[in-house]
Amino acid sequence: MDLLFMAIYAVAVLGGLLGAVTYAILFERKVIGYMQIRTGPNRYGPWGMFQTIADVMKLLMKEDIIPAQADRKIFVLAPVVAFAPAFMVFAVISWSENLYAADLNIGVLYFLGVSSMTMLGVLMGGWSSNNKYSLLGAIRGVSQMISYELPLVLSVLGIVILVGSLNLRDIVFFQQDVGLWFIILQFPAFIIYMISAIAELNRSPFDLPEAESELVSGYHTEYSGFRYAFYMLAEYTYAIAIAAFATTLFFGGWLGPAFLPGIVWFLLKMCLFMFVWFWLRATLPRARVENLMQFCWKVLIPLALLNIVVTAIIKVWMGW
Amino acid sequence: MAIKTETMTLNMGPQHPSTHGVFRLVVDVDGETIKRVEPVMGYLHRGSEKLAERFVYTQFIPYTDRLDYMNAMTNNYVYCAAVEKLLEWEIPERAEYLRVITMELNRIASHLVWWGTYLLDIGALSPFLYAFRDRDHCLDLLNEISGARMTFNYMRIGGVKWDSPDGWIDRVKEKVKVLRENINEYDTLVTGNEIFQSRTIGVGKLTKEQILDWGISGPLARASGLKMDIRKDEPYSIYDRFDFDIPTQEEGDVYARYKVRIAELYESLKIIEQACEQIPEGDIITKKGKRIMMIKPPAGEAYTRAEASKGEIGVYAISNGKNKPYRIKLRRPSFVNVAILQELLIGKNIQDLVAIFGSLDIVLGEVDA
Amino acid sequence: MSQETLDLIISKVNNALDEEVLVVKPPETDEEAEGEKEEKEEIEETAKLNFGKPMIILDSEKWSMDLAKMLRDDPQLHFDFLQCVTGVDYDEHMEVVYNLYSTEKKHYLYVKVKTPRETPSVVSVTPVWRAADYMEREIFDLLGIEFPGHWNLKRILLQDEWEGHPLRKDYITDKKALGLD
Amino acid sequence: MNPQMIFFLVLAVLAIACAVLVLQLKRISHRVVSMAFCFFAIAGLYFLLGAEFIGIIQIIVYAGAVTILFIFGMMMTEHRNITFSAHPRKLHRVLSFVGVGTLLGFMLYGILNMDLPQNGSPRVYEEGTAHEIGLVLYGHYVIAVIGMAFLLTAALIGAIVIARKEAK
Repeated sequence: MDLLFMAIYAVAVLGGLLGAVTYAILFERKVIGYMQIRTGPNRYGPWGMFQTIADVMKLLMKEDIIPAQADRKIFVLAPVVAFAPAFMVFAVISWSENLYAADLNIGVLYFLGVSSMTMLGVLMGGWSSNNKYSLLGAIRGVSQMISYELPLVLSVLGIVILVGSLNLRDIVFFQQDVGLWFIILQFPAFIIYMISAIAELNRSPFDLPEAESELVSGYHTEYSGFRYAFYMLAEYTYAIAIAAFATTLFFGGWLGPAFLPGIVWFLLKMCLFMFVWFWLRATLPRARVENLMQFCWKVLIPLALLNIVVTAIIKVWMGW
Repeated sequence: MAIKTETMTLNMGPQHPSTHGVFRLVVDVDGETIKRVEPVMGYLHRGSEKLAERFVYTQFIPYTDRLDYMNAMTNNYVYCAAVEKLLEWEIPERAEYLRVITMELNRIASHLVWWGTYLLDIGALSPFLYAFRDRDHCLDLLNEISGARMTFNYMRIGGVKWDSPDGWIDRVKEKVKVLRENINEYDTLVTGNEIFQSRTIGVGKLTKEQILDWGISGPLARASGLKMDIRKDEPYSIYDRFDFDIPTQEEGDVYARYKVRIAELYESLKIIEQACEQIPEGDIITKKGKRIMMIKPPAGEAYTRAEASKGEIGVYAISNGKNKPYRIKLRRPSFVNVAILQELLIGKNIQDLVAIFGSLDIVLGEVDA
Repeated sequence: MSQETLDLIISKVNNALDEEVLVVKPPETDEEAEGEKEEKEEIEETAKLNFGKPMIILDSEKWSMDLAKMLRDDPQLHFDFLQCVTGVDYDEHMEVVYNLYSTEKKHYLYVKVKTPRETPSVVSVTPVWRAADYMEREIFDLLGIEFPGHWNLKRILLQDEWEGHPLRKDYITDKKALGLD
Repeated sequence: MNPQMIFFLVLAVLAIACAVLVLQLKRISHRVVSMAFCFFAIAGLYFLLGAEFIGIIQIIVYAGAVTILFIFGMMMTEHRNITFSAHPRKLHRVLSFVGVGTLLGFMLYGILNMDLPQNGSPRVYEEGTAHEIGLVLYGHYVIAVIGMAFLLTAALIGAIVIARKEAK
């Protein structure tokens, strides 16, 4: 019975995600469009509502091209490997007080561990394409993701110390009990998290792995059709996952005034995160590679460590 | 023990988003560090100089438009000026003013395109659209007076083709105000941006010696502290009547080039404003200039140059007394400026390659002629 | 002022070459104008003012890297900026024209180097002015003038397999090959 | 056959198959990928056993770090010229067999001597959860942990120093 329920839940989440990704892309295009004194897509459906659906249809119907010199097996496998972990992490996300899949005791660790696997997909895709731009994009992508994994994890540790649990639901309940969201209690951690999340997602201004002006399209240069769609799907799914994770950790998850159900609050907060990313993309130029790494190792990690130390001291001192 | 690493050869272009046209850079990279660069060009070669020898003098004017299509007015001008020099003609006052106004408007359009595409190159998406909005202000004005938005074919030997339409000068004045406001806004938004500065400051430095050695001109030279501007050094047309500065920077890096170009936008606006105030009534073309087939410069040769948005554009015109030029040599600034790439890029990384390449502001129509 | 520069250049160049290579044409008399061709060539003007700017005409044997270096390094001349290199095909000979400019002294110079049409060859000035790099390659490409001393003399605008040099006056455009016919 | 059994079989077969493929595949890149899958399968087995923490660590450290490290090494260096000779020398072969045999023997001995839970009476294992491991590491083994930390820091600094020298 459990298994059946899990299967149904997984399918439901997958369906929801597909829709969410479709509209996240539309949302992004609209947001950036208005920020760039243009209207964005407006042809298919009212307010361009069906634009991304049409785009996805187009991608699915395109010819499936595998470069002759590519490493076929890995080339085919890579988008799936990129997508799977991005989807797997949703197992521990708790959409509302009652709606969740797994009440995992080590939810935080699970999320961070599994999500770090997306880079395997990136690397496989970039390497198997047998294209130099893809390879450079993959190398950049992975070195960036590995580096920013650290501040991402370290920034979360402060919360873990305060809550004393790795369970994502416990973290929300803690925020409910205290009456304060962690964005206030752990503001430095929040900033570090936001920055490293952007880098993890390869979004602007840290979108070096897919910097179109130098690497054409980075690791998925050679991909087209539904494989490309898969990569896009993975990218946006991961973005949604990171937003959901951030909502849980820093914005009190489903908490909010009672006039809206918890899940609506949760989704609204996620949208806010997504909006911030799109906003940054429309605003900032791309950072330098060296600066990116230096910023990570010389600024973010020490700051995150400092945050952990201070939090630990406060925890012991205040006797929470 | 050194680990044996592979260098790989990267063919950037001829279809690559940031080569701004059909240009190819064969780059040997070790990791991301560039070891060797070889620019490959000619994909857009039309044989302009050969074509020039087949046409009557006036017929070649539209071909100059296609050189640097971002800044076609100056190309028009310099070719006409070269022939006028051989002919030793006097140009009517009003025509000179119209030439200056259109050239400067075109310079603004060209610099704005550079501004937008350059920021696009280094990853900022939005400035591109804003730059094109303002470029359109300029192009609309030029369209009104010349009938074309990019390849104007506006200048004639001995003057200009059309007089300004009614109220055009006033509209120019209005737009100058709008442009100044907008450019100011962009300046404050982008110039101080920390990421932008980290991408540009100290990147792609050119020393004065390198500039002179490689014959580089225009904003690139001025960004390296050389106060070189043909409008001041050897005032052509009526540039000696206007009060404007030559912005220079000492650093010679990409950021300095950026600042020089932004400052030049303001100076161009200043020139346009003054020209609009001073413009007299009168003829727009000399009487002789209207008889197109009869233009027969006496045998002789002359090098004429002008300050295009990319640098020194020159025409070496040789006449043998017939109604077709014997030889037209086009000194295209992009073609000369791009040569520095093979020296400048060594030891930089791919990301800097884009930043430096973009900062040279080359147009492939001009490189390949 | 230009006349002074011209005189200066003439004396400097003649000094450097140790012979009277550059001569200003004496005021023309009717006799000379009607004189025979050979005579005329002897006193052919090799230094003049062209639209107010000094112009010197040299043979390719006389034109050398040392001379170019002298033009650049001499404190009084100081031609540090090579504006333009032009190749011209006159039917009887070929010419390479160097337009020089001094950013400091603000004066100009045309250097015309004549070279025979059968074996056109002019010493490369790339070691003196790197600016000549691409421009000489272009001339090599379009006119077929050799530049001994150039580090990378190969076709630049046309593809490597191209036959002939389009800017030569006797070049026949193969319309069929170009798809124009 | 309860679901757990099915999962176990699937994961076990996957793990073994991938391990064999690591040795059998021709291309080094394929080997690395199948190695990653092997690690995944093993992590899945940990999950199945209720040792979630260890499972996650398996993913982070092995599937994440180690595999990526392998791929990086492979990408950065000239790997195309390296070939595995098809016919290893005889001594080589014998020695390998002896080595593997010994290892297998030890493992079998250990497994047979382990105090395994009896069928039908599932014992809840407290070992392997984050809490337990934390207590053990920072209680009983704290000196060893600190020692390791120092060692790793020294190694990290050493690596940076060496890398810097080479860059020069």
